[in-house]
Amino acid sequence: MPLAAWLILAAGLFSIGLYGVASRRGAIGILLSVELMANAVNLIFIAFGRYRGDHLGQVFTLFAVALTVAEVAIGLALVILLHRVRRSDERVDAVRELHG
Amino acid sequence: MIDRIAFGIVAAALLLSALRVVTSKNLVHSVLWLGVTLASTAVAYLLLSAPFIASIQIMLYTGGIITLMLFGVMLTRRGEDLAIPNDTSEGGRALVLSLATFGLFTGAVVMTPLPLDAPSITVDTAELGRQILGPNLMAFEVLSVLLLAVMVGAIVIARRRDASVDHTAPGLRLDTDPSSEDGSAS
Amino acid sequence: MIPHALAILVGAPFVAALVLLAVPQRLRLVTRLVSLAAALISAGLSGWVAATWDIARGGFQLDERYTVLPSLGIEMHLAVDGWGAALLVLTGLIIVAGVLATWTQERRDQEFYILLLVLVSGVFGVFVCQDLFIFFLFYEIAVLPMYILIGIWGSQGKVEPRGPLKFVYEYLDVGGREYAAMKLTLMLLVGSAAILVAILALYSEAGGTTFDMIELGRHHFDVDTQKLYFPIVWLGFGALAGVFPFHTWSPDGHAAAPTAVSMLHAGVLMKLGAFGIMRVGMVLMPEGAIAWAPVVGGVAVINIVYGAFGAMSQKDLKYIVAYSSVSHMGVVMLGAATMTVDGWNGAIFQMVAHGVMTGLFFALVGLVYGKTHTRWVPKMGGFGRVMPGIASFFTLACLSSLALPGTAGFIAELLVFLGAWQSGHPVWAIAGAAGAFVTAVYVLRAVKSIFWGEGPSKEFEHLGDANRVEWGALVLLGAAILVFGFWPGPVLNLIDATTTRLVHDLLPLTLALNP
Amino acid sequence: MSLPIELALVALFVPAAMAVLLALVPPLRRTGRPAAWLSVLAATVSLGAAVWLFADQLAHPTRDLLESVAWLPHAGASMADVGLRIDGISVGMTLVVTLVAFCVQVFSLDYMRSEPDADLGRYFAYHSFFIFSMLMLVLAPNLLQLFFGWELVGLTSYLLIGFYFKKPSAAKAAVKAFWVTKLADTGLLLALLVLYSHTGGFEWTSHPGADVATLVTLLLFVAVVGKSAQFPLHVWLPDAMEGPTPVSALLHAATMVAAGVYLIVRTDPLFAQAALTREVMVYIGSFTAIFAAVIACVQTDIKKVLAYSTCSQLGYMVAALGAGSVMGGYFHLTTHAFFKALLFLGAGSVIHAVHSNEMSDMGGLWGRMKLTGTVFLVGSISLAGMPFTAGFFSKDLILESMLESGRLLPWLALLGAAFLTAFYMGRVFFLVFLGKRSEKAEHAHEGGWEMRLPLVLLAIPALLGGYFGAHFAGMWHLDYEPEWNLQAFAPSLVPILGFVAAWSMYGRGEARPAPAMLAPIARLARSGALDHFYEGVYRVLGLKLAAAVGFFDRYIVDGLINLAGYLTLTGGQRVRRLQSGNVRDYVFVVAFAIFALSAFGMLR
Repeated sequence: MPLAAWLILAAGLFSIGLYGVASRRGAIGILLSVELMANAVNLIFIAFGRYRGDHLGQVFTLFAVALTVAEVAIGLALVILLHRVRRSDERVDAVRELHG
Repeated sequence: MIDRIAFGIVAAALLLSALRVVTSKNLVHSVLWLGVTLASTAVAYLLLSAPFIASIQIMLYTGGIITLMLFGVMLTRRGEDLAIPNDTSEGGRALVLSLATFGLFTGAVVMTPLPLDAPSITVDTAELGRQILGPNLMAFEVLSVLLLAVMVGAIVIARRRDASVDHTAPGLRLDTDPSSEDGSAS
Repeated sequence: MIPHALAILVGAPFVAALVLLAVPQRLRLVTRLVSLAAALISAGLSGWVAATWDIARGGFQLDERYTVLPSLGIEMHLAVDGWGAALLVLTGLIIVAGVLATWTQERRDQEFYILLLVLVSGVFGVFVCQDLFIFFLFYEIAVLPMYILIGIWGSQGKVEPRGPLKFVYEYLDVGGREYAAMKLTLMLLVGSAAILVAILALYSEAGGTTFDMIELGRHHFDVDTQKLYFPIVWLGFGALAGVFPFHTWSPDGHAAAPTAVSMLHAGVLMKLGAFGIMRVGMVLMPEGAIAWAPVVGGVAVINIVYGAFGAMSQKDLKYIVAYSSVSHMGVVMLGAATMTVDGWNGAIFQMVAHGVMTGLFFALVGLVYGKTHTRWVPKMGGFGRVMPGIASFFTLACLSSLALPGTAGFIAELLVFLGAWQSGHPVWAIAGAAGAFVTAVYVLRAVKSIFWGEGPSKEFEHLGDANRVEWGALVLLGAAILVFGFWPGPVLNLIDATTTRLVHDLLPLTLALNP
Repeated sequence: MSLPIELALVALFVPAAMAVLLALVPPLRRTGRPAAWLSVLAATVSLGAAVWLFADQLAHPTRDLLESVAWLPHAGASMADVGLRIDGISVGMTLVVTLVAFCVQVFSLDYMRSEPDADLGRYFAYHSFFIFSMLMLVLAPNLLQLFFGWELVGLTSYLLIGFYFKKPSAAKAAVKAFWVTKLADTGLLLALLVLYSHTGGFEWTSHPGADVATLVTLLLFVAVVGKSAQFPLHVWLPDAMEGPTPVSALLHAATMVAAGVYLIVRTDPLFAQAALTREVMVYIGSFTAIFAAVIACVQTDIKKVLAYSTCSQLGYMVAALGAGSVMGGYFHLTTHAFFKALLFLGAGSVIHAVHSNEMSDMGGLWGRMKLTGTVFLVGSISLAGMPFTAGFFSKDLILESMLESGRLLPWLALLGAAFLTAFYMGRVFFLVFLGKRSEKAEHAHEGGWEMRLPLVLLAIPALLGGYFGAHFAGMWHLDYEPEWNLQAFAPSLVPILGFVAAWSMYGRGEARPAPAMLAPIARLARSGALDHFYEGVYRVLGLKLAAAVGFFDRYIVDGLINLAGYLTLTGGQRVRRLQSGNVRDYVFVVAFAIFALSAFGMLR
């Protein structure tokens, strides 16, 4: 089983996630897509680690998973806040306060 | 041969479910498809001889995150029905970007000489534990502090405030009456 | 011997500014007295430095060193040469006169004095600091407060939008004080950026071990390097010295600035630019300077004549004086470009002479404006009857401006033109003399239409002369003009001692380049 | 320090100290008459010192003292000294200056009586300052100090012409005088530059070579043309009559305008090396002499007649110096100082009496003002060069030297000018003192003793000064021996003819129109063609050019700078639109940038 196969699989997953991030309008939708991308990265870690023959990739992944969880927590908190102040419309492209 | 077949199945499951995540019109469906994706990833980890990570993946992601996500979805909806809209826009632009990135990565992978076969290793979870608590202890501890900070931060951000306190979050305009949303957030 | 004299000299205004932060707003007299005390301490020390500076010994004297950043070779090295001593005296005179002339300033006076004192600290610093890095730092300290000073205390004008770029003028509100402040600051900062580049280049060219100007002066920079960086230094400092065509901040800026700020800015700050060109440009990069001298001198001549005609075209009193500064700074630059003893003596002396003269001018213009609330010359007339003292001093300043013997301006212009003729550019001298004549035309016309003739009109009939404190400023500067004019020796000896040595070092280079 | 130096210092600095005192102590200045008396006292001291100095010099005619101190540093040494040069020439001029100044100050005591106190104090402060600056010029040991005094007397001239600064015409005349002389002084400044560059000093005794000497002297002569009101820069002098009449007598007749001539006398060693310059001087001088004399014939303002007469006489001196007769130029300078000051003071006495400058307002004053009439007549005949008066000797010398130098045309011009001089002076005398009294002249009377004393004092040298020419010549190291033969008297017929002509036309004191042949000149003089020309130059070269520069600076040079600012600001406005505020756009841009950079890195 060549490493390239795993990497291309991860690349596909990442690209799909990227598509989601760029096309979704709702905050939760974007969050889901980000999860896909993080997942692709984790997969790459594991794959590389496997082909190196040690545990370092898994260690990294473990940390990355923990970080992703943290990110999701913060992201969801933001979504809830956004939802509260914008009254149930948490689509991010409606938020234009940073408009120049 | 058998692992190639296994890889094909996992890969197909992963990609299809991921596609559904980003294309599904219903948010709840998206979340559920994400669950499928994450579970498939766990299978992929197993194929890569990482059973511990696979179990973590199942527990944290497919258990934790999906639950969290659904919580989030439900919290922000009144819950009259489960068909929560999850629309997309500017898909063309996103598609181009996505395909370009995919092309880039694939190109990079193809152009790089990579090992064709994995070395045979023994699965040793205890070694993983030693790695984490040995050479990488520092990172582990920093991570724990980070998690604590995240926990506090998430609570602070999502906390419901008193009506007397200004509800305006920095940078966000408050165009509703804060008292009217009390019921919805509890 | 006063220990740490130079540090006290530079630091006194800054400390006074800090003290003022603690003085309650309503104690207006205390605010003024603290400012005046700081000004007097610095001015007194300046006088002491000039008096004790040993002409026979020459070189740099009163060395003081304070460690700042040894790893980069940055050290606060204070020392004073003849040029510095002469310019310290000028700065001392101007700041004392400036504080006196704004004695009646009412609006947010405390902040005003704080900024003024900080600015003066920077000016003193530039003249005594021999470390290029700290030199630049002081330079910036001197330049930046100007933005706030003009933006808050400035006076408003209006320029009629005309010409092909009319829409630009309407868009920018040209003539307003915010416009003036912004323009001045931006143009000077662009200049500063160029200077910084050149300073860092010199630093690294010399091995990157020291910023000390005296040490750098011993390093012989590669001729091509000099030719590359000299024009950068020239234009960078030139922006502040009002070198054509980067002079246009001066009329707007000086017209908008409040009295003491105009006095300091035209009187001393513009000199920092010329001083920088000579000190950093010509002394450190003599071959580059010699190579570029024809350009520098030619532009200086343009400055002289163009500034004079510019002044002639104006009807706004402050603009007249501001353009005359542009013209007179041309004389300084012309002197510098000659690279001769007389030319450099004249250039530094012109800095002093013009500083005192323009300080007096702006003080007077401020007084007239304070009484009449107009700067529009055609509205004035016959003021000699109601303000004879102001009229006399204005005439005196005008005479110095047109280089009448007996005033400081004459000595300076004579030396500069002598230098120009000796350096083999008689055309410069002739054009310069023609510029002096045009100056005579416009200043006498101004005197005539403001102070002479029938009038004053009903509106201005009740106006009075200067009050006692203001008299102090006027007499101080007026006396300086006459003393420097009749008896230039003491000041000129200081300048000459330094110039002679520098030009002596320069001579072989000049001969090598122009056999 | 020797006695002559001390005397010169006293003559120089006592008036200077008085000027400073009056300038610095306004309460004293505003007292008026006490201040005036103090100033007169200073002038008296100065005059006393000058007389003593002169007597001392007569006793040691060959003495030539130089005392100086370092003034302007250059490379550790002094490039120019300031000091006193005491020789026959400077001592003689010192006496002339202090004597006339003293007379004029005393005269002013009465003449300016009606001025407000503060203005009176100012007037006398200027006068004291004038003595100082003029003596600075006269006693200067080098050209730089001479230039110093030269400009200071120009300044006093400006201040005194503009003494009645509230009067627009006076203000205008003062400014005009300053502009014109300042323009010419640029020549002197350039001469200093050339001289210094070639000789390393400002000495007029140096020998820089014929070409340089010609250049230097030509430049010097430009300054002389301005200061001594030679054609074509004489236009300021008639206007300068706006000043008080005693000022005209002192500055614009006797001393300051003669400074130009004095400059040439002083720097004769340089001029002697420059034949070309002398040639120019001959023609400019003789042309001015006749030209100004013609205009003087058609003036109706008594002071204007005298002003043009001054131009004309200065032309004589310049022409004489051009012909190489230093004695002629300098001698005429001294005698002219006396009789012209006398004439102006006489005119002042008349003006004081009738309160008008116009000769039509005068007439028949002989009966009322016998003293003034007498001294005016003395001045007139001396100016005209009638035999045995002071003017006769000096003018005769000039004519003779011009003839000797073989320049016939200038000689004829000077002779014609001599005729016209007698004619216009006769005209003035007859119109003012003879004929029918006008209404204004009815109540005329002599002034106080302060006015009469100077008139008498000046009449003596005006009448008799010529007899001492030989003495002075010795002092000045010049040759002069009056020739008492027929040939010498031949030219003296000319002024007599002039008086006769004037008598025939104006003998009855009637203000008849100018002779027909002079009519076009009169028209020309009144039209002020030269003034119009200068004004045109000023408008085009000055105001128009200035306006063009002003426009160019404001809207082109500054326009470009403003345009840069404008483009930055509007550019910012445009670029701002890129900041949509939509997070997804940012994500897209960031992702795309990462993609682009990676692709670039890979493909490179």
